[in-house]
Amino acid sequence: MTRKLSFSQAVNEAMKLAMQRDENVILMGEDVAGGAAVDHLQDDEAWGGVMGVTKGLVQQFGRERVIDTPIAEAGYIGASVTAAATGLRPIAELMFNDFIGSCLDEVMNQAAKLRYMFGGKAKVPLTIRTMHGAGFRAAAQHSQSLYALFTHIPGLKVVVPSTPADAKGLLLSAVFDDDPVIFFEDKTLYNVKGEVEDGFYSIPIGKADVKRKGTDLTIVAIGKQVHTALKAAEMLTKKGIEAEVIDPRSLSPLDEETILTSVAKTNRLIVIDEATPRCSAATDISALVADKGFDNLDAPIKMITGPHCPVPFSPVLEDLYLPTPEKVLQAVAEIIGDETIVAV
Amino acid sequence: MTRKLSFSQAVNEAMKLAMQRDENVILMGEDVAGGAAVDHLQDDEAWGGVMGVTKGLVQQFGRERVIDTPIAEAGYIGASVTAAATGLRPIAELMFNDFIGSCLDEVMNQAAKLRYMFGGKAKVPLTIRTMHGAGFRAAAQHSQSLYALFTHIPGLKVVVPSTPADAKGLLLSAVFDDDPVIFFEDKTLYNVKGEVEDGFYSIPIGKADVKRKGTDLTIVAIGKQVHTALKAAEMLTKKGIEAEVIDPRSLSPLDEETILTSVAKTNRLIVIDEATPRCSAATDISALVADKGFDNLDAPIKMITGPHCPVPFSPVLEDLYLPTPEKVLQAVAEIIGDETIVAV
Amino acid sequence: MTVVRSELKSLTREKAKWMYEKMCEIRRFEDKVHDIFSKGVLPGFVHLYAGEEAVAVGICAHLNGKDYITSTHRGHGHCIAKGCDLDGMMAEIYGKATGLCKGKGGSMHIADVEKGMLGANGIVGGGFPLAVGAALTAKIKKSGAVAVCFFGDGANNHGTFHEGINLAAIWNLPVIFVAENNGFAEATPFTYASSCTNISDRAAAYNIPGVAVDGKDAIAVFEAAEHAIERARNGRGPTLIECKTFRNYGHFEGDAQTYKSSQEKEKHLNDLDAISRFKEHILSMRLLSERELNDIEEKVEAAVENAVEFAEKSPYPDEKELLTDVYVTYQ
Amino acid sequence: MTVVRSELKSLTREKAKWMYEKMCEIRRFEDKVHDIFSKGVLPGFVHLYAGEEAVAVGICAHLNGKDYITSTHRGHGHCIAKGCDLDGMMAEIYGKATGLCKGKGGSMHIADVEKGMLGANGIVGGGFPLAVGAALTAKIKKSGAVAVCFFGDGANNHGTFHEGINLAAIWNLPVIFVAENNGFAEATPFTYASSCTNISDRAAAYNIPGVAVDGKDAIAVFEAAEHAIERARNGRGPTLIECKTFRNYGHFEGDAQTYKSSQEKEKHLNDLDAISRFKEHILSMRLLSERELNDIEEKVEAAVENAVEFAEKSPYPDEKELLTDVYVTYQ
Ligand SMILES: Cc1ncc(C[n+]2csc(CCOP(=O)(O)OP(=O)(O)O)c2C)c(N)n1
Ligand SMILES: Cc1ncc(C[n+]2csc(CCOP(=O)(O)OP(=O)(O)O)c2C)c(N)n1
Ligand SMILES: [Mg+2]
Ligand SMILES: [Mg+2]
Repeated sequence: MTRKLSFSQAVNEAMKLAMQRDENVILMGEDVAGGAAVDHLQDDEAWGGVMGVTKGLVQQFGRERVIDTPIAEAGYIGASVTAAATGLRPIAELMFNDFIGSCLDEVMNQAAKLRYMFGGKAKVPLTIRTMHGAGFRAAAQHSQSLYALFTHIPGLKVVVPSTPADAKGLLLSAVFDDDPVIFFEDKTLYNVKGEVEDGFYSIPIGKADVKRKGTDLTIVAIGKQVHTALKAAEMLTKKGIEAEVIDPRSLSPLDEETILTSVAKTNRLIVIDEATPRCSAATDISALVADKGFDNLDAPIKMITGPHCPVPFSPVLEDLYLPTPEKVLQAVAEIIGDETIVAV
Repeated sequence: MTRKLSFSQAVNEAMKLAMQRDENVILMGEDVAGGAAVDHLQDDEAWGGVMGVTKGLVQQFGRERVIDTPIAEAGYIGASVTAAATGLRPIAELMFNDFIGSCLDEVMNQAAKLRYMFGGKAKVPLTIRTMHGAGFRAAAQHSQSLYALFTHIPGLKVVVPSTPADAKGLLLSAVFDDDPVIFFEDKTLYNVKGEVEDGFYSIPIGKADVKRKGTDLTIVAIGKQVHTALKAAEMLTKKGIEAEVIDPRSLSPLDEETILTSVAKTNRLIVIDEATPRCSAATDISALVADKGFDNLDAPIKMITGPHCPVPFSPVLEDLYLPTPEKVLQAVAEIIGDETIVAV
Repeated sequence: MTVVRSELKSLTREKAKWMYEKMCEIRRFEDKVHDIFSKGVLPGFVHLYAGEEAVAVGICAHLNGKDYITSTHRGHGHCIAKGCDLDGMMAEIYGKATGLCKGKGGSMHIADVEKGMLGANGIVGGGFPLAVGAALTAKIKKSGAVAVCFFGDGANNHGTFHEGINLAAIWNLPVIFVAENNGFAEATPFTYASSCTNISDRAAAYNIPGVAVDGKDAIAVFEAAEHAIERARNGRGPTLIECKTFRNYGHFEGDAQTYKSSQEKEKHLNDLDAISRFKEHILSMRLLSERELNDIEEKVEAAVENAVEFAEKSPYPDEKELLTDVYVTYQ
Repeated sequence: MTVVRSELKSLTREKAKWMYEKMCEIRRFEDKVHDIFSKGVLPGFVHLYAGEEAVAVGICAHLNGKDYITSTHRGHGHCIAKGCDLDGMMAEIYGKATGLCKGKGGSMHIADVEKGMLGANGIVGGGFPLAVGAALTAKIKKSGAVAVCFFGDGANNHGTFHEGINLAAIWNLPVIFVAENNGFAEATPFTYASSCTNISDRAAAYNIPGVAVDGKDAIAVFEAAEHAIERARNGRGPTLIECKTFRNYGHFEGDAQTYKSSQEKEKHLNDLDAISRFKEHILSMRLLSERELNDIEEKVEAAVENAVEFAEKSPYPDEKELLTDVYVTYQ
């Protein structure tokens, strides 16, 4: 049975189910419960995360398993690495992905590499949930989309869901995956609703989803930008252009096959990625196709990304920062060679 | 006049010249002098860096300007950011680029973004010198080439020189640049010698160098891999194939024009980058050409990179990890469609 | 009530006036931002400093234009105490082109480097190394300046606290580390997250002086700062001052503050209020008259109204601003 | 010479034997690696533990197979004391397929998770959070295990020291933080880089016990560890033990050690040598006989020779190993 849930509720439900299923699953992070050791506070009044995403979990699982941490990302993210390697299955929340600056070592040099450096004699079943994305007027240090950094690092898996249903199924996969997974949640998607199956289900990490079928053009879009792609696709239909929209859902591993198969059919590729453009997921997908899909390409590969600048605070500037359906149409016009598309 | 200098001597000379020219230039890092506050130690016996690259500088400029730091990368790299913003022109050494895990915040969220967040009212004339590269048997946490991470971050400039002469000229540009520059030094290049002009000269950041002219194929190679490219090019000559070898020298900004002009002539591109393959400088350059150079391309763009795994310790495995001229020839064979090339 | 410290010669009439004015400016400014925010006009996250005025003001009363401060996500109070322009601040919070950062930084990144205000900071603990760097410049250039690092009780558990203070200590730098211990980091109590009893106790780990003061008593802060800053200026190195304080509003706007008890809130908003206490104090010391204080209040009221008007009337940044200021020369 | 502590009941004959054997193994192993390295046979960086044996052995004497340790770049001694196989260790240092990590980790990453040895670590300060994580598992699973975090004087200024110890303290975790203060981080003296007088003084910042002991006196370390580990096992939280020690070799192989005075080196290699002192001690306590100790020495000598032979004869890893072990299932 499905119900309409917000992205945030879907993520919450996944954590609840994971914690019910396996007592080794614990949750830790800043204010994931909230109000630790405050006598008068009832658990149902506790924050449950800065955005309320973990609300209710402390009530159900107690403070032994839903653990508030000090503002010490290197400390608790690092601790979650060995907690995982010694028998727990932690979900560690890094409130904003921008805070990776305080704990990159623990993620890049410890979590990602332990297994390899130890010759396969360790596993790190750790999930790091983290918020990303622009559009929240949260300025340069709270608006980045840093999944490219993590995708660059072997040993990590990187998941960027775009819908509540995907978020739930992918998070359940992540938690029960035996490798470290970085799970990205776009803060501007939290209130977006969608149909979500109840009960426990999982969506394999590494499997893209074709969010819309089409024949004339492939659009690969990441996270929230899947919705930009779908809007652009709707607009293009009016011009008789059918775009296929692919949501890779995970960047590492990347479902190369689904992308290459689509481009083999459509012969055109646009990638939408709101992150900054250099050494990005956009260039990664583009380069994949420029190599393995080259013979099927009829046009330059266009990337619609954020610009090479920090995310500005001012709403007027931030709105310019993000990809839009109009920018997609502009790119389509260029590769189809039909300027009238822009006016759709 | 030119003399033969090692890469390490060239870097040392650049620092010396910079410090002579401007008293605001200071150098800080772990053991950059060595033996701080050890009474019996003569300055000429001091380490001068873990690889001896900063040797002699403390003798000449004193411990007020050549400052040993504790093992506190966030602390001293962070301090170098505001030291720069308040009137000095620091060169901060991050011993191995792998240690960025301990100070990414200071680089990504502070150094790179101050100017933008402050509406242009700050400048950060900071140079961070750091060692990178595999082949030293230094294993997973001391062998990475992480320039892609920095290139992804707007506000930073990223320089990766391949020869002593370039290293000197680019480092002098970096130090006198008013933006934060991350300057990469491949530890396996330190003893490699080349002709270096004496005296003060600078090479502009953002200008690629065509290290070899050719007509049949463009190879863009990064850092030490320029030498792999040149070796491959020599081997290809015997087969009548003339490769053009481009050394971008800086990844941010990237000299797009030189690359695109070359591909317009050769119609084929190979990128060599020893870093891991995903969201890398290799994909970045590839994606650039798959967009803006697409119409000139006659073949898939091939990337020769390290594999998607940490750098292994064992010499036999590490040798397999790195790009080689043979791997380049294999790629050329594929895009030229002539298998005999591999046997060159 | 605070005991009158008659020996406090440095608290001159002018100083007292300045302090009262700045405290009122902060309070009025923050109350105003709170109101406007609740109307849904302001974008983004806003963390208000109201309640903690005595800290920023008691410290900055000893600073001059060449001195530096580093701030936090809760930075408006530090900005005002360091002399930032109210109009430019308010415009910044609105995201307007006339903002101190042209609207690009917002509440969490207000800065005025010219005035030695090295920026609010969205990264908890971000300020420690930055204060050290500014002090390093001061030392190397022998400018006589000091650097003040304001930080929260939450930041005191971040690694940069340790690295920054240790650096300042071994290099004997003119830094004053000012803990604003308001008891909570978001919804997490200091007593849960910190293994120390007082933040100032941690100073011993670096062989530097550590003092704890009532951070809602502007005069106590002023006095502690005087010693510490003098010490730093005389080349005797860093000090850690812990100011026990309380924020009047939630962590950010929209926080229901269920983690605070109502008695606690009550007490701090009334009896312990920093501004009333300072006022009583200077009246009882006969430093300023009731009349003078009223004048200040009115002036401040007008200045804040003005700032709002200025901000509201200001234009948004031009589109091209998206791509400027990334580099000194944008490439 | 060390005073005989007759009350030390836990130092049984078996324990003393084990300790002497492990100390000799470490010394012999490291001296051997030094020799081989100087012939240019070994790849990479090697940081030798010789001289510091009393620390690893004095601490690990109280650990069992379920307990955890985290180590450093100078990790051979910790590995041996935690029961890692000499053959597998030596093969690892050679980069051979039979190494504890199949040759993929090397000297800086030797690990044996099964034995609770969570890895040497190329990142200074990397171990603090890792020890906390293992202790968290122990606490949540109520396994009764403790975690020991070995770290150097250099690491004590890294931010992870602060974050890790604070976490262990507030969560009351069974972690023993063991500082190996050998006076230098590479070529930088402890006294320059650290603002504290003793690393153990920093324990007060976390409201945990801190003790400093002569780290070249195995019995002193043994005793301090006994209290701390018992405390941790009984749910009474972390302790910081500082062991003042000295490394016999340079920071890494090839270091001329100009920063050390010759008297200092002399003294440590002779009078203060940890193994001779321990030997004298147990002889004077009549715990073991000269004969028994000789037997141990011979056994150790043979075991190390054997390890070298094993390593040299072992094959290098297969090419396909480059791409295995990246993920549980490689994609
Ligand atoms: C590195 C980092 N971690 C987490 C956060 C999220 N965050 C913002 S403010 C805050 C609480 C800060 O508490 P404190 O230092 O006591 O300052 P206060 O808000 O009480 O003034 C947290 C956790 C952040 N901005 N940066
Ligand atoms: C984060 C980090 N910074 C710097 C280094 C380089 N480095 C390796 S060992 C070392 C000195 C460590 O000193 P200490 O902690 O005292 O340990 P010791 O070598 O004396 O055993 C340094 C600076 C590193 N490996 N990791
Ligand atoms: Mg607080
Ligand atoms: Mg040491």
